[in-house]
Amino acid sequence: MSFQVKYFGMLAEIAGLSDEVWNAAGGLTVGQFREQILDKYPAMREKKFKIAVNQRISEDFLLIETPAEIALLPPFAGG
Amino acid sequence: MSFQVKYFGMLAEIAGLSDEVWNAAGGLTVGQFREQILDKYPAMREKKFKIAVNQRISEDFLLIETPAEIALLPPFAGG
Amino acid sequence: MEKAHKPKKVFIQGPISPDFVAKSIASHQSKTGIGAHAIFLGQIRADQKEGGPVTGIDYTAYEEMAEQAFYDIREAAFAKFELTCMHIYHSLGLVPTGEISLFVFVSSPHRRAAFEASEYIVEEIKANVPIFGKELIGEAGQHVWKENK
Amino acid sequence: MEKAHKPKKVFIQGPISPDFVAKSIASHQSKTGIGAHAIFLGQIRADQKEGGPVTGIDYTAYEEMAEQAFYDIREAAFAKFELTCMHIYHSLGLVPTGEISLFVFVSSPHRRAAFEASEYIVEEIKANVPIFGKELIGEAGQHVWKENK
Repeated sequence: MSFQVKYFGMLAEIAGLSDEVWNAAGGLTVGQFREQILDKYPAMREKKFKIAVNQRISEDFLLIETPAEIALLPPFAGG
Repeated sequence: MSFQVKYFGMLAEIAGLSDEVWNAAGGLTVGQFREQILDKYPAMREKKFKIAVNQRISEDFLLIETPAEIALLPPFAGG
Repeated sequence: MEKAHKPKKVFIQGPISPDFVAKSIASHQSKTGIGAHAIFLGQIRADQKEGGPVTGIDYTAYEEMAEQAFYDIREAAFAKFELTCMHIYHSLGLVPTGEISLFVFVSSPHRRAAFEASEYIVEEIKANVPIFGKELIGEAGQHVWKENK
Repeated sequence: MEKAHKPKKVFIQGPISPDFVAKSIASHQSKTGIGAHAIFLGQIRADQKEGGPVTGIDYTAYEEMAEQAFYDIREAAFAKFELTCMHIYHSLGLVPTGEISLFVFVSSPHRRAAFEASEYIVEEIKANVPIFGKELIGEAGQHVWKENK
Protein backbone atom coordinates (compact mmCIF):
# COMPACT_ATOMS: atom_id res chain seq x y z
CA MET A 1 0.00 0.00 0.00
CA SER A 2 1.09 3.59 -0.45
CA PHE A 3 -0.18 6.93 0.79
CA GLN A 4 0.73 10.57 0.99
CA VAL A 5 2.61 11.89 4.06
CA LYS A 6 2.84 15.61 4.88
CA TYR A 7 5.29 17.20 7.31
CA PHE A 8 4.82 20.54 9.02
CA GLY A 9 6.89 22.96 11.03
CA MET A 10 9.91 21.48 12.78
CA LEU A 11 9.07 18.03 11.40
CA ALA A 12 9.35 19.26 7.82
CA GLU A 13 12.69 20.71 8.89
CA ILE A 14 13.87 17.34 10.19
CA ALA A 15 12.55 15.39 7.21
CA GLY A 16 14.03 17.94 4.84
CA LEU A 17 10.82 17.89 2.81
CA SER A 18 7.17 18.79 3.19
CA ASP A 19 5.60 15.70 1.67
CA GLU A 20 6.43 12.33 0.25
CA VAL A 21 4.78 9.09 -0.79
CA TRP A 22 5.03 6.32 1.80
CA ASN A 23 5.20 2.72 0.66
CA ALA A 24 4.38 -0.02 3.15
CA ALA A 25 4.11 -3.78 2.82
CA GLY A 26 0.52 -4.73 3.75
CA GLY A 27 -1.84 -3.16 6.31
CA LEU A 28 -0.56 -0.60 8.78
CA THR A 29 -1.98 0.99 11.90
CA VAL A 30 -1.20 4.58 12.80
CA GLY A 31 1.03 3.27 15.61
CA GLN A 32 2.97 1.02 13.25
CA PHE A 33 3.35 3.91 10.81
CA ARG A 34 4.72 6.05 13.65
CA GLU A 35 7.39 3.40 14.35
CA GLN A 36 8.41 3.43 10.68
CA ILE A 37 8.62 7.22 10.67
CA LEU A 38 10.81 7.23 13.77
CA ASP A 39 13.08 4.62 12.18
CA LYS A 40 13.46 6.76 9.08
CA TYR A 41 13.83 10.06 10.93
CA PRO A 42 15.35 9.26 14.34
CA ALA A 43 15.56 12.99 15.21
CA MET A 44 11.76 12.97 15.47
CA ARG A 45 11.96 10.71 18.55
CA GLU A 46 12.68 13.78 20.67
CA LYS A 47 9.74 15.70 19.23
CA LYS A 48 6.11 15.71 20.26
CA PHE A 49 3.77 15.30 17.34
CA LYS A 50 0.30 14.11 16.46
CA ILE A 51 -0.69 12.17 13.38
CA ALA A 52 -3.72 13.22 11.35
CA VAL A 53 -5.33 10.81 8.91
CA ASN A 54 -7.43 12.59 6.33
CA GLN A 55 -7.31 15.75 8.46
CA ARG A 56 -8.41 14.12 11.69
CA ILE A 57 -6.10 13.52 14.65
CA SER A 58 -5.90 9.73 14.95
CA GLU A 59 -5.30 7.19 17.67
CA ASP A 60 -2.48 4.67 17.26
CA PHE A 61 -4.81 1.67 16.96
CA LEU A 62 -6.52 3.03 13.82
CA LEU A 63 -5.87 1.03 10.65
CA ILE A 64 -4.81 3.21 7.74
CA GLU A 65 -7.04 2.70 4.72
CA THR A 66 -5.92 4.01 1.36
CA PRO A 67 -6.30 6.42 -0.24
CA ALA A 68 -5.13 8.41 2.75
CA GLU A 69 -3.45 11.72 3.43
CA ILE A 70 -1.39 11.47 6.57
CA ALA A 71 0.05 14.53 8.27
CA LEU A 72 2.61 14.84 11.05
CA LEU A 73 1.66 17.78 13.22
CA PRO A 74 4.04 19.38 15.73
CA PRO A 75 2.59 21.43 18.62
CA PHE A 76 0.17 24.12 17.47
CA ALA A 77 1.19 27.74 17.70
CA GLY A 78 -1.77 29.70 16.36
CA GLY A 79 -2.85 32.92 17.95
CA MET B 1 -27.12 75.66 56.72
CA SER B 2 -27.13 75.65 52.96
CA PHE B 3 -25.49 73.49 50.31
CA GLN B 4 -25.47 72.81 46.61
CA VAL B 5 -27.78 70.12 45.17
CA LYS B 6 -27.32 68.67 41.68
CA TYR B 7 -29.92 66.68 39.76
CA PHE B 8 -29.16 64.27 36.93
CA GLY B 9 -31.08 62.42 34.26
CA MET B 10 -34.76 61.83 35.00
CA LEU B 11 -34.42 63.60 38.35
CA ALA B 12 -33.32 66.82 36.66
CA GLU B 13 -36.34 66.36 34.41
CA ILE B 14 -38.65 66.10 37.43
CA ALA B 15 -37.04 68.98 39.31
CA GLY B 16 -37.03 71.10 36.17
CA LEU B 17 -33.49 72.21 36.91
CA SER B 18 -30.01 70.73 37.18
CA ASP B 19 -28.88 72.39 40.38
CA GLU B 20 -30.06 74.62 43.16
CA VAL B 21 -29.03 75.82 46.59
CA TRP B 22 -30.71 73.97 49.48
CA ASN B 23 -31.43 75.83 52.68
CA ALA B 24 -32.11 73.83 55.82
CA ALA B 25 -32.68 74.79 59.42
CA GLY B 26 -29.90 73.20 61.49
CA GLY B 27 -28.10 69.86 61.01
CA LEU B 28 -29.38 67.30 58.56
CA THR B 29 -28.61 63.67 57.81
CA VAL B 30 -28.72 62.32 54.29
CA GLY B 31 -31.95 60.48 55.20
CA GLN B 32 -33.58 63.66 56.49
CA PHE B 33 -32.48 65.49 53.35
CA ARG B 34 -34.03 62.71 51.26
CA GLU B 35 -37.37 63.28 53.06
CA GLN B 36 -37.23 67.00 52.30
CA ILE B 37 -36.47 66.32 48.64
CA LEU B 38 -39.41 63.93 48.35
CA ASP B 39 -41.68 66.52 49.97
CA LYS B 40 -40.57 69.15 47.46
CA TYR B 41 -40.64 66.83 44.43
CA PRO B 42 -43.26 64.14 45.15
CA ALA B 43 -42.79 62.63 41.67
CA MET B 44 -39.38 61.44 42.83
CA ARG B 45 -41.05 59.02 45.26
CA GLU B 46 -41.56 56.58 42.40
CA LYS B 47 -37.96 56.80 41.27
CA LYS B 48 -34.94 54.92 42.48
CA PHE B 49 -31.99 57.15 43.20
CA LYS B 50 -28.83 57.35 45.27
CA ILE B 51 -27.48 60.38 47.03
CA ALA B 52 -23.82 61.33 46.68
CA VAL B 53 -22.20 63.72 49.14
CA ASN B 54 -19.05 65.29 47.76
CA GLN B 55 -19.01 62.70 44.99
CA ARG B 56 -19.36 59.66 47.25
CA ILE B 57 -22.51 57.56 47.48
CA SER B 58 -23.74 58.06 51.04
CA GLU B 59 -25.75 56.13 53.60
CA ASP B 60 -28.84 57.72 55.12
CA PHE B 61 -27.34 58.01 58.61
CA LEU B 62 -24.50 60.27 57.44
CA LEU B 63 -24.64 63.84 58.76
CA ILE B 64 -24.21 66.45 56.05
CA GLU B 65 -21.39 68.85 56.84
CA THR B 66 -21.10 72.05 54.87
CA PRO B 67 -19.66 73.02 52.49
CA ALA B 68 -21.14 70.06 50.63
CA GLU B 69 -22.05 69.21 47.08
CA ILE B 70 -24.96 66.80 47.08
CA ALA B 71 -26.04 64.96 43.96
CA LEU B 72 -29.15 62.92 43.24
CA LEU B 73 -28.20 60.04 40.98
CA PRO B 74 -30.75 57.97 39.09
CA PRO B 75 -29.77 54.44 37.92
CA PHE B 76 -26.54 54.38 35.95
CA ALA B 77 -26.65 53.71 32.24
CA GLY B 78 -23.04 53.87 31.08
CA GLY B 79 -21.70 51.41 28.56
CA MET C 1 1.88 47.49 40.16
CA GLU C 2 1.30 49.87 43.04
CA LYS C 3 2.30 53.01 41.21
CA ALA C 4 -0.45 55.48 40.46
CA HIS C 5 -1.41 56.08 36.86
CA LYS C 6 -2.20 59.50 35.50
CA PRO C 7 -5.89 60.26 35.15
CA LYS C 8 -6.78 60.16 31.48
CA LYS C 9 -9.45 61.82 29.48
CA VAL C 10 -12.32 59.36 29.18
CA PHE C 11 -15.24 61.35 27.81
CA ILE C 12 -15.61 61.98 24.10
CA GLN C 13 -18.30 64.18 22.61
CA GLY C 14 -20.56 62.06 20.39
CA PRO C 15 -19.88 58.59 18.98
CA ILE C 16 -16.51 56.83 19.05
CA SER C 17 -15.36 56.17 15.49
CA PRO C 18 -13.83 52.94 14.15
CA ASP C 19 -10.89 55.05 12.97
CA PHE C 20 -10.28 56.18 16.53
CA VAL C 21 -10.15 52.51 17.55
CA ALA C 22 -7.70 51.78 14.71
CA LYS C 23 -5.42 54.65 15.77
CA SER C 24 -5.43 53.36 19.35
CA ILE C 25 -4.43 49.90 18.17
CA ALA C 26 -1.70 51.24 15.89
CA SER C 27 -0.21 53.30 18.70
CA HIS C 28 0.48 50.07 20.64
CA GLN C 29 2.58 48.35 18.00
CA SER C 30 5.76 49.84 19.40
CA LYS C 31 5.06 48.20 22.79
CA THR C 32 6.63 44.88 21.99
CA GLY C 33 5.96 43.33 25.39
CA ILE C 34 2.27 43.12 24.50
CA GLY C 35 0.97 39.76 23.31
CA ALA C 36 -2.78 40.23 23.67
CA HIS C 37 -5.25 43.06 23.27
CA ALA C 38 -8.86 42.73 24.42
CA ILE C 39 -11.26 45.37 23.16
CA PHE C 40 -14.85 45.87 24.18
CA LEU C 41 -17.15 48.16 22.22
CA GLY C 42 -20.64 49.11 23.33
CA GLN C 43 -22.92 49.87 20.38
CA ILE C 44 -26.37 51.49 20.52
CA ARG C 45 -29.13 48.97 19.78
CA ALA C 46 -32.37 49.87 17.96
CA ASP C 47 -34.48 48.24 20.67
CA GLN C 48 -38.19 48.30 19.98
CA LYS C 49 -40.15 50.34 22.55
CA GLU C 50 -43.72 51.58 22.80
CA GLY C 51 -43.64 54.51 20.40
CA GLY C 52 -41.07 53.02 18.05
CA PRO C 53 -37.45 51.95 17.87
CA VAL C 54 -34.61 53.57 19.82
CA THR C 55 -32.90 56.01 17.44
CA GLY C 56 -30.06 56.99 19.74
CA ILE C 57 -28.98 57.62 23.32
CA ASP C 58 -28.20 61.06 24.72
CA TYR C 59 -25.58 60.57 27.43
CA THR C 60 -24.94 62.87 30.36
CA ALA C 61 -22.75 62.34 33.41
CA TYR C 62 -21.89 63.68 36.79
CA GLU C 63 -18.54 64.37 35.21
CA GLU C 64 -16.28 65.07 38.19
CA MET C 65 -17.53 62.00 40.05
CA ALA C 66 -17.41 59.90 36.89
CA GLU C 67 -13.79 60.86 36.19
CA GLN C 68 -12.90 59.82 39.72
CA ALA C 69 -14.80 56.55 39.32
CA PHE C 70 -12.95 55.81 36.06
CA TYR C 71 -9.68 56.58 37.79
CA ASP C 72 -10.52 54.18 40.63
CA ILE C 73 -11.46 51.44 38.14
CA ARG C 74 -8.17 51.95 36.31
CA GLU C 75 -6.16 51.71 39.51
CA ALA C 76 -8.03 48.61 40.66
CA ALA C 77 -7.59 46.91 37.28
CA PHE C 78 -3.86 47.65 37.18
CA ALA C 79 -3.56 46.21 40.69
CA LYS C 80 -5.61 43.06 39.94
CA PHE C 81 -4.32 42.13 36.48
CA GLU C 82 -0.96 42.06 34.73
CA LEU C 83 -1.63 44.84 32.25
CA THR C 84 0.70 46.81 30.02
CA CYS C 85 -1.88 49.39 28.95
CA MET C 86 -5.48 50.34 29.58
CA HIS C 87 -7.67 52.91 27.86
CA ILE C 88 -11.31 53.70 28.50
CA TYR C 89 -13.42 56.05 26.38
CA HIS C 90 -17.10 56.85 26.84
CA SER C 91 -19.36 59.11 24.83
CA LEU C 92 -21.25 62.13 26.08
CA GLY C 93 -24.10 63.71 24.13
CA LEU C 94 -25.97 62.02 21.33
CA VAL C 95 -24.88 58.64 19.99
CA PRO C 96 -27.14 57.39 17.20
CA THR C 97 -28.21 53.77 16.91
CA GLY C 98 -25.49 51.56 15.42
CA GLU C 99 -22.69 53.76 16.69
CA ILE C 100 -20.22 53.16 19.50
CA SER C 101 -20.50 54.75 22.95
CA LEU C 102 -17.97 52.73 24.99
CA PHE C 103 -14.46 51.63 24.08
CA VAL C 104 -12.45 49.63 26.62
CA PHE C 105 -8.98 48.62 25.47
CA VAL C 106 -6.62 46.53 27.60
CA SER C 107 -3.26 45.10 26.63
CA SER C 108 -1.18 42.50 28.39
CA PRO C 109 1.71 40.15 27.73
CA HIS C 110 -0.79 37.27 28.00
CA ARG C 111 -4.38 36.71 26.94
CA ARG C 112 -5.80 35.64 30.30
CA ALA C 113 -5.14 38.98 31.98
CA ALA C 114 -6.52 40.83 28.95
CA PHE C 115 -9.77 38.85 28.95
CA GLU C 116 -10.32 39.12 32.67
CA ALA C 117 -9.50 42.82 32.86
CA SER C 118 -11.74 43.69 29.92
CA GLU C 119 -14.73 42.04 31.53
CA TYR C 120 -13.96 43.44 34.96
CA ILE C 121 -13.65 47.00 33.67
CA VAL C 122 -16.88 46.88 31.67
CA GLU C 123 -18.85 45.51 34.63
CA GLU C 124 -17.38 48.15 36.93
CA ILE C 125 -18.27 50.95 34.52
CA LYS C 126 -21.83 49.71 34.18
CA ALA C 127 -22.27 49.45 37.96
CA ASN C 128 -20.29 52.33 39.38
CA VAL C 129 -19.90 55.27 37.03
CA PRO C 130 -22.58 58.00 37.21
CA ILE C 131 -23.49 58.15 33.53
CA PHE C 132 -27.11 58.62 32.48
CA GLY C 133 -28.70 57.71 29.18
CA LYS C 134 -31.82 59.10 27.56
CA GLU C 135 -33.03 56.68 24.92
CA LEU C 136 -34.66 58.61 22.10
CA ILE C 137 -37.66 56.81 20.66
CA GLY C 138 -39.31 57.01 17.24
CA GLU C 139 -39.92 60.25 15.37
CA ALA C 140 -42.17 62.05 17.86
CA GLY C 141 -39.54 63.16 20.35
CA GLN C 142 -40.39 60.59 23.04
CA HIS C 143 -37.75 59.23 25.34
CA VAL C 144 -37.11 56.63 28.05
CA TRP C 145 -34.35 56.67 30.64
CA LYS C 146 -31.99 53.73 30.29
CA GLU C 147 -31.06 51.65 33.33
CA ASN C 148 -28.19 49.15 33.53
CA LYS C 149 -28.90 45.68 34.86
CA MET D 1 -29.08 28.62 15.96
CA GLU D 2 -28.79 25.24 14.23
CA LYS D 3 -28.30 26.56 10.74
CA ALA D 4 -24.89 26.09 9.17
CA HIS D 5 -22.80 29.16 8.47
CA LYS D 6 -20.82 29.56 5.29
CA PRO D 7 -17.12 28.85 5.63
CA LYS D 8 -15.26 32.14 5.55
CA LYS D 9 -11.78 33.02 4.55
CA VAL D 10 -9.66 33.10 7.71
CA PHE D 11 -6.07 33.28 6.51
CA ILE D 12 -4.47 36.57 5.61
CA GLN D 13 -0.99 36.86 4.15
CA GLY D 14 1.22 38.84 6.54
CA PRO D 15 0.12 41.03 9.47
CA ILE D 16 -3.45 42.17 10.13
CA SER D 17 -3.60 45.97 10.00
CA PRO D 18 -5.44 48.26 12.45
CA ASP D 19 -7.27 49.69 9.41
CA PHE D 20 -8.61 46.26 8.59
CA VAL D 21 -9.96 46.05 12.15
CA ALA D 22 -11.55 49.50 11.75
CA LYS D 23 -13.24 48.50 8.50
CA SER D 24 -14.62 45.37 10.15
CA ILE D 25 -16.06 47.43 13.00
CA ALA D 26 -17.55 50.01 10.63
CA SER D 27 -19.26 47.32 8.59
CA HIS D 28 -21.27 46.30 11.67
CA GLN D 29 -22.84 49.67 12.33
CA SER D 30 -25.84 48.86 10.16
CA LYS D 31 -26.58 45.80 12.33
CA THR D 32 -28.65 47.60 14.92
CA GLY D 33 -29.44 44.52 16.98
CA ILE D 34 -25.83 44.48 18.15
CA GLY D 35 -25.11 45.95 21.59
CA ALA D 36 -21.66 44.56 22.32
CA HIS D 37 -18.55 43.75 20.32
CA ALA D 38 -15.65 41.82 21.85
CA ILE D 39 -12.41 41.88 19.91
CA PHE D 40 -9.28 39.91 20.62
CA LEU D 41 -5.99 40.73 18.92
CA GLY D 42 -2.87 38.61 19.18
CA GLN D 43 0.29 40.67 18.81
CA ILE D 44 3.86 39.35 18.33
CA ARG D 45 5.99 39.86 21.44
CA ALA D 46 9.72 40.59 21.34
CA ASP D 47 10.45 37.81 23.84
CA GLN D 48 14.08 37.50 24.79
CA LYS D 49 15.63 34.17 23.78
CA GLU D 50 19.15 32.80 23.68
CA GLY D 51 20.55 34.52 20.62
CA GLY D 52 18.50 37.68 20.96
CA PRO D 53 14.95 38.98 20.87
CA VAL D 54 12.17 37.53 18.72
CA THR D 55 11.92 39.73 15.62
CA GLY D 56 8.86 38.06 14.13
CA ILE D 57 6.98 34.81 13.63
CA ASP D 58 6.72 33.00 10.31
CA TYR D 59 3.36 31.17 10.32
CA THR D 60 2.50 28.11 8.30
CA ALA D 61 -0.56 25.89 8.53
CA TYR D 62 -2.01 22.63 7.38
CA GLU D 63 -4.45 24.82 5.55
CA GLU D 64 -7.23 22.43 4.57
CA MET D 65 -7.42 20.97 8.07
CA ALA D 66 -7.13 24.42 9.64
CA GLU D 67 -10.01 25.80 7.57
CA GLN D 68 -12.15 22.88 8.71
CA ALA D 69 -11.11 23.45 12.34
CA PHE D 70 -12.03 27.15 12.09
CA TYR D 71 -15.36 26.17 10.60
CA ASP D 72 -16.04 23.75 13.46
CA ILE D 73 -15.12 26.42 16.03
CA ARG D 74 -17.50 28.89 14.34
CA GLU D 75 -20.36 26.42 14.37
CA ALA D 76 -19.76 25.47 18.00
CA ALA D 77 -19.59 29.12 19.07
CA PHE D 78 -22.81 30.01 17.25
CA ALA D 79 -24.50 27.05 18.95
CA LYS D 80 -23.20 27.88 22.43
CA PHE D 81 -23.58 31.67 22.52
CA GLU D 82 -26.17 34.20 21.36
CA LEU D 83 -24.10 35.81 18.64
CA THR D 84 -25.09 38.12 15.81
CA CYS D 85 -21.75 37.97 14.00
CA MET D 86 -18.39 36.28 14.24
CA HIS D 87 -15.21 36.83 12.29
CA ILE D 88 -11.84 35.15 12.68
CA TYR D 89 -8.68 36.15 10.85
CA HIS D 90 -5.22 34.64 11.23
CA SER D 91 -1.97 35.52 9.54
CA LEU D 92 0.17 33.24 7.41
CA GLY D 93 3.76 34.06 6.50
CA LEU D 94 5.90 36.58 8.32
CA VAL D 95 4.43 38.79 11.04
CA PRO D 96 7.04 41.12 12.57
CA THR D 97 7.21 41.85 16.29
CA GLY D 98 4.57 44.39 17.37
CA GLU D 99 2.18 43.45 14.59
CA ILE D 100 -1.07 41.52 14.78
CA SER D 101 -1.45 37.87 13.77
CA LEU D 102 -4.90 37.00 15.17
CA PHE D 103 -8.15 38.97 15.06
CA VAL D 104 -11.25 37.46 16.66
CA PHE D 105 -14.36 39.64 16.43
CA VAL D 106 -17.70 38.63 17.95
CA SER D 107 -20.88 40.68 18.19
CA SER D 108 -23.98 40.06 20.25
CA PRO D 109 -27.01 41.88 21.56
CA HIS D 110 -25.51 41.56 25.06
CA ARG D 111 -22.04 41.78 26.53
CA ARG D 112 -21.99 38.45 28.36
CA ALA D 113 -22.28 36.35 25.19
CA ALA D 114 -19.64 38.50 23.49
CA PHE D 115 -17.14 38.09 26.33
CA GLU D 116 -17.67 34.37 26.69
CA ALA D 117 -17.57 33.66 22.96
CA SER D 118 -14.41 35.70 22.46
CA GLU D 119 -12.54 33.76 25.10
CA TYR D 120 -13.92 30.40 23.96
CA ILE D 121 -12.91 31.00 20.34
CA VAL D 122 -9.38 32.11 21.19
CA GLU D 123 -8.79 29.09 23.43
CA GLU D 124 -10.15 26.74 20.77
CA ILE D 125 -7.91 28.25 18.11
CA LYS D 126 -4.83 27.91 20.29
CA ALA D 127 -5.62 24.28 21.14
CA ASN D 128 -7.14 22.84 17.97
CA VAL D 129 -6.06 24.60 14.79
CA PRO D 130 -2.95 23.20 13.05
CA ILE D 131 -0.98 26.42 12.72
CA PHE D 132 2.79 26.41 13.23
CA GLY D 133 5.00 29.32 14.15
CA LYS D 134 8.69 29.77 13.58
CA GLU D 135 10.00 32.46 15.92
CA LEU D 136 12.82 34.34 14.24
CA ILE D 137 15.56 35.32 16.67
CA GLY D 138 18.13 38.07 16.55
CA GLU D 139 20.09 39.05 13.45
CA ALA D 140 21.88 35.79 12.71
CA GLY D 141 18.99 33.86 11.17
CA GLN D 142 18.32 31.65 14.19
CA HIS D 143 14.86 30.38 14.98
CA VAL D 144 12.81 28.48 17.58
CA TRP D 145 9.50 26.73 17.03
CA LYS D 146 6.68 28.22 19.06
CA GLU D 147 4.43 25.98 21.13
CA ASN D 148 1.08 27.02 22.64
CA LYS D 149 0.46 26.23 26.30
